[in-house]
Amino acid sequence: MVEEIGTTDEGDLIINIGPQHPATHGVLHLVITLNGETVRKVEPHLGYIHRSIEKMCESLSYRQFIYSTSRMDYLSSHINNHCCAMTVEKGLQLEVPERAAVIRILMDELTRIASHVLWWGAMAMDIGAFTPFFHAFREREMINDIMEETCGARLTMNYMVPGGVQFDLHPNFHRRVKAFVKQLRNKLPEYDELVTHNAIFKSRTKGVGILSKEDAISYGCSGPTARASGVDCDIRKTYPYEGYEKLQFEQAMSTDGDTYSRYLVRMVEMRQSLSIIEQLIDNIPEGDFQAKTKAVLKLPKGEFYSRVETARGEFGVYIVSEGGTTPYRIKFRSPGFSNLSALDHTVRGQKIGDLVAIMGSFDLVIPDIDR
Amino acid sequence: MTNEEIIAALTERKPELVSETGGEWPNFMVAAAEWPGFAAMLRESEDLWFDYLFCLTCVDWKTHLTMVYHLSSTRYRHNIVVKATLDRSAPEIGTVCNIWRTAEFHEREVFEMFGVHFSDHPDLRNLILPDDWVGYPLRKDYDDPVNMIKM
Amino acid sequence: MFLKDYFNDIAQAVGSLLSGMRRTGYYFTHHKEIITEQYPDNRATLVLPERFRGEVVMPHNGQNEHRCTGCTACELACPNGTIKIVTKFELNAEGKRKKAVDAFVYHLELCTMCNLCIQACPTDAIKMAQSFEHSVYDRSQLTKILNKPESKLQEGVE
Amino acid sequence: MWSFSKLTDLIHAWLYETFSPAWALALEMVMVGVAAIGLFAMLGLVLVIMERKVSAYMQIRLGPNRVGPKGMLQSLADTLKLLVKEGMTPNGVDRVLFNLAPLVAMIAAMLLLAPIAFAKDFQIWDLNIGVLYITAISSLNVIAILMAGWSSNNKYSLLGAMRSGAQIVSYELSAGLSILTIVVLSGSLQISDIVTSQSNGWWIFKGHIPAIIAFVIFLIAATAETNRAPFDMAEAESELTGGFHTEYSGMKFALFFLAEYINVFVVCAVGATLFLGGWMPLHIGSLDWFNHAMDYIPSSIWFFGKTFFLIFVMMWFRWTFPRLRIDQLLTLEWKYLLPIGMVNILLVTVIAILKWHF
Repeated sequence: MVEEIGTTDEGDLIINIGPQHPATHGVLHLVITLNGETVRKVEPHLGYIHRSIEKMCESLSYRQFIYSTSRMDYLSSHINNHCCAMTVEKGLQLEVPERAAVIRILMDELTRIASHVLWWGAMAMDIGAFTPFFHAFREREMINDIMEETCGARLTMNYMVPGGVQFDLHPNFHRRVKAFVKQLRNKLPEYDELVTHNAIFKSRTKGVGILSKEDAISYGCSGPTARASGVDCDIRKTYPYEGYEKLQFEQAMSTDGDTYSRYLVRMVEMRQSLSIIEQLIDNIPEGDFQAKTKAVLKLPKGEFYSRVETARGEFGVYIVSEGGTTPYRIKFRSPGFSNLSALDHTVRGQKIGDLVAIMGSFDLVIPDIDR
Repeated sequence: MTNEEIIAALTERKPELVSETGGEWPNFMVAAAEWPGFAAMLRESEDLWFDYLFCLTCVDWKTHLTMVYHLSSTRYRHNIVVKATLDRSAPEIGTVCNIWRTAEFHEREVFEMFGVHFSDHPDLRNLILPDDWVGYPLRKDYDDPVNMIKM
Repeated sequence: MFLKDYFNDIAQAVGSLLSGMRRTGYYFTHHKEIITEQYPDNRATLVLPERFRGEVVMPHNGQNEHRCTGCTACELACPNGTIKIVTKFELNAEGKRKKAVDAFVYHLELCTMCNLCIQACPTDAIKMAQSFEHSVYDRSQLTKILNKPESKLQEGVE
Repeated sequence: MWSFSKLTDLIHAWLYETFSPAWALALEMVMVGVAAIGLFAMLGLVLVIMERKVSAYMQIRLGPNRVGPKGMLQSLADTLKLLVKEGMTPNGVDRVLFNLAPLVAMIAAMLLLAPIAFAKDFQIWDLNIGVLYITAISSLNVIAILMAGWSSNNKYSLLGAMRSGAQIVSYELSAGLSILTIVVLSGSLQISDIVTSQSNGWWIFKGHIPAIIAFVIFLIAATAETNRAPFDMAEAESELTGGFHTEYSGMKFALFFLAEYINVFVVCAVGATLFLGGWMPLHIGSLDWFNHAMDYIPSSIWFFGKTFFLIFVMMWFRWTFPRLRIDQLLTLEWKYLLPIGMVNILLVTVIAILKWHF
């Protein structure tokens, strides 16, 4: 039940933040209990954008269901698609050509940067600075253009298919990615000037919304949210997939667990992703971009699970197959859902302005939570 | 620990445990009544230390429901899958949200989508669906009255 | 000591704020950096990449012929039921009854541009167009019939 | 040198010749009122388009560019839109207070114009306690905000209004203290006296470092008093959606909006008058040829130039900085600005007594 709008017995104010609210970046509905400016309790009400993709996928074939996962975490749609394709390949015991694997990693990392860049702008906007948002879109636009050229769409690409990728890279891809890497490397210090080193931003985020390591694990947090608390949970490192084990990169970590360290972890991650791209862009192996597959895919009876690291954390696909052409049951383990469950614990006792900052630092994408 | 070692360590503690292999990770079937105690053991044992519940879901097999718990250890990096079979007409299992707090939300989701009742859950009500929703959408016999594609 | 920290704090804070202001001041004075695309005005010069997926179209050649045999592979491949193919039977040159496409119904309002139909098509009869301005006042206008009236199957396409 | 005083004297003399003194005074008041409202409307339009353009260029975009040449008529179009919108009063609000609040905000902003010297000898009312009058009237603004927040019967509005109350009341101290430094230096509360005291150099140059510190504090406090980012606690749209004006729409919202910009103009005008010499051209000591050259620029241009420079700086703040949290806002005031301001005024007093200033 949504509480009667009013006050609690102790005289605390109950406020509905959302489903339409500038701070929620979507249709998240939070019922918060306020004592003055201090937040006593946060209770999320979900489902405003629930489409039951899991049920839909039960009637879609193994080729068809991948596109729908782009609509979950729309900011890391490539990575979601990647995970689905990987699960199907695991079931089919299909070997992905080397070229396809490299293309996949390149696309994943570009998506991760696009997502983090957008998050950076949105986080600054949550805290009240508008200008970074537009600066962030400048760089994100370059990635979108690259995606548009190679994949044919800007946001929901559906580029990954079981066995590889849909098309080969566009001839311009190499040049454009190089230009983008150069541009972002130049602009990252500007980002720092505008936001990271800003005294107001620091005072708003340092020591705010501390999530301890134990709590982060217990709440099932993943991705930068958990890594800021000192949990080494980068799936790319801990359970490497698709050749990430061959690459040189660091797991962005921090131990403070506050909003500022969650911010810093993502900033470091952008630089790490850039270095991954730089390692791969000149070494894309020649060969097929797609393995030969049958027209109709049938997974053997059994259960298949694969996990990837999206921009928000650990994304998992759990397929239960009965041997048919469609999955019997499919479950998407979305990072946002678990991260959101830690929100209440993190926010209690903080100010209402901190709630917005903490939500921003969790980087919640609502369709990812609702599915 | 490798999969075999996990199976050995667990069957040593609970000889009646049914294990399945063949998948990527070891699978164990537990009785629904034993699950909270078993879960606490998995979480607390120093050599197992399954502190990370990364996936909690349910599968409707038309004759029965199966709860599926994917567990992982952030210390040892090993994973297991634990399953519990539930009666379809009155599914009930103990909650594990006092062991892994992420289970609170996941169990609420399973509650509304499959109708599984989690005893001792602190706040078992609809999370995603509206409060007055009738039916359990992810069960196989649920028919959506408004189906865009069929229309 | 306390006073020194106090003033150090202030100096550092002011310094960081000033560097931020220098950055915005730079962009304020450098109008070359502006990235606004004046969309409806630049329509004529707007070039979309050839792979961009805007809608499904069926190319016809000069003799009003298309390549669609009505095999329904695309209909089966579509995850959303976007495509409905209505077939009819035609007599071909040898007088045999042959299946042919009567209406290729395409529901743009249901389409997610996933490209699966294009990949499924064995005769390359359909492709993705780069048009993206699809807004109309009535939803029914989004349901399109892709084969032109009186169009025929191109010779030699099986 | 030509000045507005000739024009005003002419009108004044003509009125008193033609009408009886009572009628002449009444007519003068009407003229002043019309002029003030006209100035208001103009300022609103100019400042809104200025803000939008400044923010656009800082955010690497073009800003409004469709209505009129380079989009300069955009704010006129917006005003027209707001005028024809329905003046909605939601159910459940306190109707009287709800409708009164925008008017109070507007009137408080209007009253502030009285003692400001727009050009040489061009002032509505040169009262002898001009500075005190401005500090007193500018606190009225908070009443309008509290009224709006309370009467809206909306929790966001209430929170915004309460924040604004705490904020304006505390920042008035700092603003007052920094204004006081100039009063101490010039020895007068009258605006015209303060301006003429800067005929050999502006106070920001003559008053050594304490005057500069006072100026910076004044700028911060003024930004806070007008509820502008980074101190826009009362609105804080990412937290409180719209703050105290969440429930307002149409012309009532426009009045709040306009009052905010007029307040910005007034505090910047006060800052320009006190620290940057008001309409007084840039004079350097007894460097006569330079001073004469400067005198050729009309005094009204000097005044508006300085004021708009300060407004630009405030916009620069707004589009660069994140927002402070409410407790940090108060910390900044009580732990930093107020102690510094108090020490500063002590220094200024010493300087003034020992005549160390130029």
